[in-house]
Amino acid sequence: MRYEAPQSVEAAVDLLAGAEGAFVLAGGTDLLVKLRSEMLEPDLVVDIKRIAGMKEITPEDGGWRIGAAVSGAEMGEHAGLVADWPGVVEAAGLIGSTQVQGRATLAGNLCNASPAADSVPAMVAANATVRIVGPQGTRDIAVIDVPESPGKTTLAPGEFIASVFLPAKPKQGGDAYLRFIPRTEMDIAVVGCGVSLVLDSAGKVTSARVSLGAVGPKVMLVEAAAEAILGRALDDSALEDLAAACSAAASPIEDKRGTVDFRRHVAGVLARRAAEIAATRAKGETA
Amino acid sequence: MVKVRVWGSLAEFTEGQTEVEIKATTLRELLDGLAGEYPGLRPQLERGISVAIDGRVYNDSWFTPISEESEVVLLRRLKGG
Amino acid sequence: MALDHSDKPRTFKVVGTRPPRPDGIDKVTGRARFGADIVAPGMLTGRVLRSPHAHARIVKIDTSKARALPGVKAVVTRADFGAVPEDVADVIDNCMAGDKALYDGHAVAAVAASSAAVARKALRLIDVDYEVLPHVTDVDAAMKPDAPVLHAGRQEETVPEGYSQNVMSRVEFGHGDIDKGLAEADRVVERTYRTGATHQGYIEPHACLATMGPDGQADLWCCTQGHYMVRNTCAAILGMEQGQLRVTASEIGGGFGGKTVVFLEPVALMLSKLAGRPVKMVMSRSEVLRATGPTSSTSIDVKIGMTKDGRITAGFAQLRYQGGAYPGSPVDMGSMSAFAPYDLENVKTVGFDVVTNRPKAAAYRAPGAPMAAFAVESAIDELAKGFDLDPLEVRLKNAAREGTVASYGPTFPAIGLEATLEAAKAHPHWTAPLGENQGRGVACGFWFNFGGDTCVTLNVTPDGTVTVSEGNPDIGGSRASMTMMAAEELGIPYDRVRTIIADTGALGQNEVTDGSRVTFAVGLATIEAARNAKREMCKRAAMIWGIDEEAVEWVDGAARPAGPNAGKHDPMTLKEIAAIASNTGGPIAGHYEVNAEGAGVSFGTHMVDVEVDPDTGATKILRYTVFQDAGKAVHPAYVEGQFQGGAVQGIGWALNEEYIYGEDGILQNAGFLDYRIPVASDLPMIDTVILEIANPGHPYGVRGVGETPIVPPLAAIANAVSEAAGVRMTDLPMSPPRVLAAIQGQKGG
Amino acid sequence: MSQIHVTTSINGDATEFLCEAEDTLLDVLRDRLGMTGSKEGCGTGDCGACSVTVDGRLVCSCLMLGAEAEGREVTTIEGMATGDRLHPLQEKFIEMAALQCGICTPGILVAAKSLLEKNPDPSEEEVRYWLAGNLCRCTGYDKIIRAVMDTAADLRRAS
Repeated sequence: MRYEAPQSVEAAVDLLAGAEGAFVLAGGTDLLVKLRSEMLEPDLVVDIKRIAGMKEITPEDGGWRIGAAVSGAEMGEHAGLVADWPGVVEAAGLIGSTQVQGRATLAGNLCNASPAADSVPAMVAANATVRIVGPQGTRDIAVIDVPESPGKTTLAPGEFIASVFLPAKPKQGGDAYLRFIPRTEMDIAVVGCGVSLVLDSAGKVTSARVSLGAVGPKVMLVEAAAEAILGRALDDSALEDLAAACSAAASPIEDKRGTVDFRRHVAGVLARRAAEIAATRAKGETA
Repeated sequence: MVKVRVWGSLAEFTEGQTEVEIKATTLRELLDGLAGEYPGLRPQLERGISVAIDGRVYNDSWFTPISEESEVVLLRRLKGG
Repeated sequence: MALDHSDKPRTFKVVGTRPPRPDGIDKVTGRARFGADIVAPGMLTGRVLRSPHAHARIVKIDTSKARALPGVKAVVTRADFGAVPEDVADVIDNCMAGDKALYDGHAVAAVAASSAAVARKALRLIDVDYEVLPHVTDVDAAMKPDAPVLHAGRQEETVPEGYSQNVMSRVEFGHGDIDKGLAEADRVVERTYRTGATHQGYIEPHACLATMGPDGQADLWCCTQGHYMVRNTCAAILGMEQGQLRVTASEIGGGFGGKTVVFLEPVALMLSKLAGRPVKMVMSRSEVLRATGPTSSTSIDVKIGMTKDGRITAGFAQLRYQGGAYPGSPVDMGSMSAFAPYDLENVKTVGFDVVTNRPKAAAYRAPGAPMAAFAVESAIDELAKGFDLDPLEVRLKNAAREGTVASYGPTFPAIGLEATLEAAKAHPHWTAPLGENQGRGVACGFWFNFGGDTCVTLNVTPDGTVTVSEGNPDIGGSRASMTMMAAEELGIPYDRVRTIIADTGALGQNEVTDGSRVTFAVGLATIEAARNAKREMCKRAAMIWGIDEEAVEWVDGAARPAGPNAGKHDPMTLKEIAAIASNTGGPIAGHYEVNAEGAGVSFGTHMVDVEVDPDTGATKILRYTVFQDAGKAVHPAYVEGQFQGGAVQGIGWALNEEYIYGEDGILQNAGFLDYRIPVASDLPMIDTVILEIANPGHPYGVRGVGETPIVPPLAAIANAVSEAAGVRMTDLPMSPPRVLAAIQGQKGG
Repeated sequence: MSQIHVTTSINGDATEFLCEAEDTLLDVLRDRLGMTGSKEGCGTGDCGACSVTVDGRLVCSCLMLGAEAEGREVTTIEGMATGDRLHPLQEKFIEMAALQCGICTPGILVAAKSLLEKNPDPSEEEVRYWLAGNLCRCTGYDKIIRAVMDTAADLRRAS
């Protein structure tokens, strides 16, 4: 294995495009586990942390551009980001331990392409995009379009994610992410749910995005769930419908982390709880 | 004679008795006596047993004295963690 | 044997205080050397190739390509060990598979190479021709007559007809007449309980460094609970004399029973022998989980009868424990301990030891007892609640006490169960209010505690300090306890004594650090060694004073004339006597070697509050209190630590920990990510109440305390969760999917 | 395969080492630099026994390549005491018996020190969540949490 730490995007693209079995190293919290378990044996690892901008959070069009090597801990310390997208920041903050937070990144969590990745449903609910650089230049795509199947992304050889973009926070909007794990920390999500919504002055939902993780081969945007609450105040009946839509949309497998029935049911429970938090935030209250 | 209580599944090898009498003044004599009187017990004795004498557990100390009044109970060999 | 020297109630000066442990600074600065922390010149790296199949015949192993790889210095398979004595045959087969690989992760070959990278590559070059066989991992399935058989023809004579050959033995304990007792009951609970297999979960993976020379002498450094056991076992396997193998115990990063057997050590020695160089082997976490000792998973039928005023009229349990790939599950311990806390007229337990295609179970803290207690204490709780009786009162009503004929046979001497129950009843925890979806559970637990072969040597240095050498690895502060007992006995300050763990060349045989034996047995030997040294020092003082040694006594760290007839002499301190040791006959030491039999049994009662989320089935532990008899707490902080650690291991077992096997017999969760031991944020503080009912078999009244604390938690938590969830939980772990399904099943039904 | 030359600072000392590209920082510390205070309990970032700080940030040294340490400032358990003076956390852990076997202790101390530098007055819940990635199998965490809270209180009083 070779290790390179290029100083520019171009140099990184050249390295990645020029080698079979090349992998990007940002936080490394997934990559190193795979190296260790001999799941991966790369010829080349390209550390992108020394490229300018990769460790920066910058305001853009009212939203935030987050460099691909920004860690969860750094996001949690950024007051502006926390104020606008608390759900995304919390989701990133749920990945692993404090130690993992010191390294793990949004881009890495996304490119690992696990259906259970915590930050991905939150980013999908927030309608985040990523900027991909590669031999063919630069392109922006929606976060939801990055994962293809468990462990696989739609990125072409030589491409990597340079940054994640969180759009301007809608006025009277709020987001939240909740996951279910058996312990209080250190587990992979058995179910994850991201909700981002906007309320009108009467407290009715004017727009919503609801996403689920760990209940299908990739993170899903549940449009039926958003429709279930659109135009409604988040009363018990609206929340019941939201939960039912999420449970119906879930198509989980049974594995060591949970059963099919459990995941379906809990998808609804989390959606309901996350929507209530998002609504509280949309009203400008803290939750 | 010392009265010795054996655990349930050993009674099969002591003609159905859960209490047998053995002439013994020490643990060693007791074990030898048991093996002599009840050859069916030998496999278990060879695998190792513990013996409770007046409520205290002994594994190997042959010359632990046993009196006729002693309460003697055979136990499966104890193991710990 | 001088066991009956229990002193009258006495006041202690050092024992019962909380001094800093002697190895404290090493452990907080990173200087302490654990199993993997040592190197040797010219050292090679050893690695193990493991079976990817749950059950397979090993048709052929071709190691030629691996041997040809540059940097590979030795390759070992089972064939290199040849025939071994019968009593270690299963041991070596577990370390290196023979004809068959019996579980996922079973070692089949090992290499020693110049680097880890070369060793890794070499493993891939070993061709193993497997004939895959049908497998069985579930205990009940393995007992069926048509189950795939692991070992043919090894069944004990105790097993009746009609069972698979996987049932290796059957035991039965008890007295009275179960049917008669059940007939007297106002209600009978009959249920089946199941527990998952858990791992000891020590944070330090197994590691060792072996050096063997062409002269047949060998040195081994390893993390183990018993380096004398390692020596004896490895010597037997390798056909060596025990005296030729010197084993040094490293600091040990947790064991809990899992380091009472060998895994890497004989392999490392064989690799070193063949390579002619030191070989270091360190397991990965996944190797630890796949191939070292977990516990049994169990299936237990219980039938208990109770009168409406809370008297237990009969208790029956049939216990089925799978012990992995080789015989020896702790089902006998479970069967003996199941009803031990109770004074029962009619009691019977039947146990079956079953083999399955899983790693061989090793001891885990009170091996066999927690599962049995889970079943019995759950059923008692259900009966008590059914009659609307206070579960503590019911336990008090039936509690074993001095004079009770234990369910496993003997009559109890003074024991502390009632004291723990009374303490629990009086504790504010018992009457604290509970909220919605919350429940409180209690349960009792019992453990035997052991003694065993023990040696201690105590040396007095010329400047009057004292060194104690003991042969049991210090797994949780025992050096501090030994130092305290030596200081107490000698009447000198704690900081004038230093205790070390000696290697196998320095002392005689020592039993493994297990069975909660160390503070009891090594403590006893330390006290007796100190007494021997005192006797010698009194003799030296007598020489100086020109009086009979019988006329000298030892008080407060000094020799004094024993009475007015001995004459008037100023006391001679230990320091003064040590200074003239060369002039009075030579160096002063005391040593003591004993098979310390007669350990005192121990009881505990646990109380726990939980909250269950009815929408997700998740359980949160809100409050936890441990009540246990310690005999005499030598260093109370470490006694509390044992109580707390045992309780939390029990919490893990009750809620989340389990070995998960796929249909293919492959372990699904061989890592700390999905083998979920409790983390700090899962828990509240664990409160402790230490009771002290002196053990008459120890000079200071000490009882072992390490194992009992893991016995009650499974049932205590199950009783609390059942109350909070409104449905009786009978299967462990009570993972959220299982609890949610039970809640929903209850609603549906 | 040629080795990578890395220049870094470890516990304030300028340090150079050669490593393989696949060597983790933990491999380098333990096997190349002889600093065995950081422990490997899992190799997958699940146990925290290998905790160190890199440029002041708490990380698992098993989840970082040695090569990534180029130009960084690494601190390990070996750098926690100052000369013959233990760090207050180290003293407190001994005093309050916050360790049994001691294998997790270095990682927990490094993590706790990092917490107290960031938050001198943590609640019990904050300490528990901060240390959730440091597994301890012996103590049930009780005495560890108390020792960290107590040290924080001592340090606040002293400042």
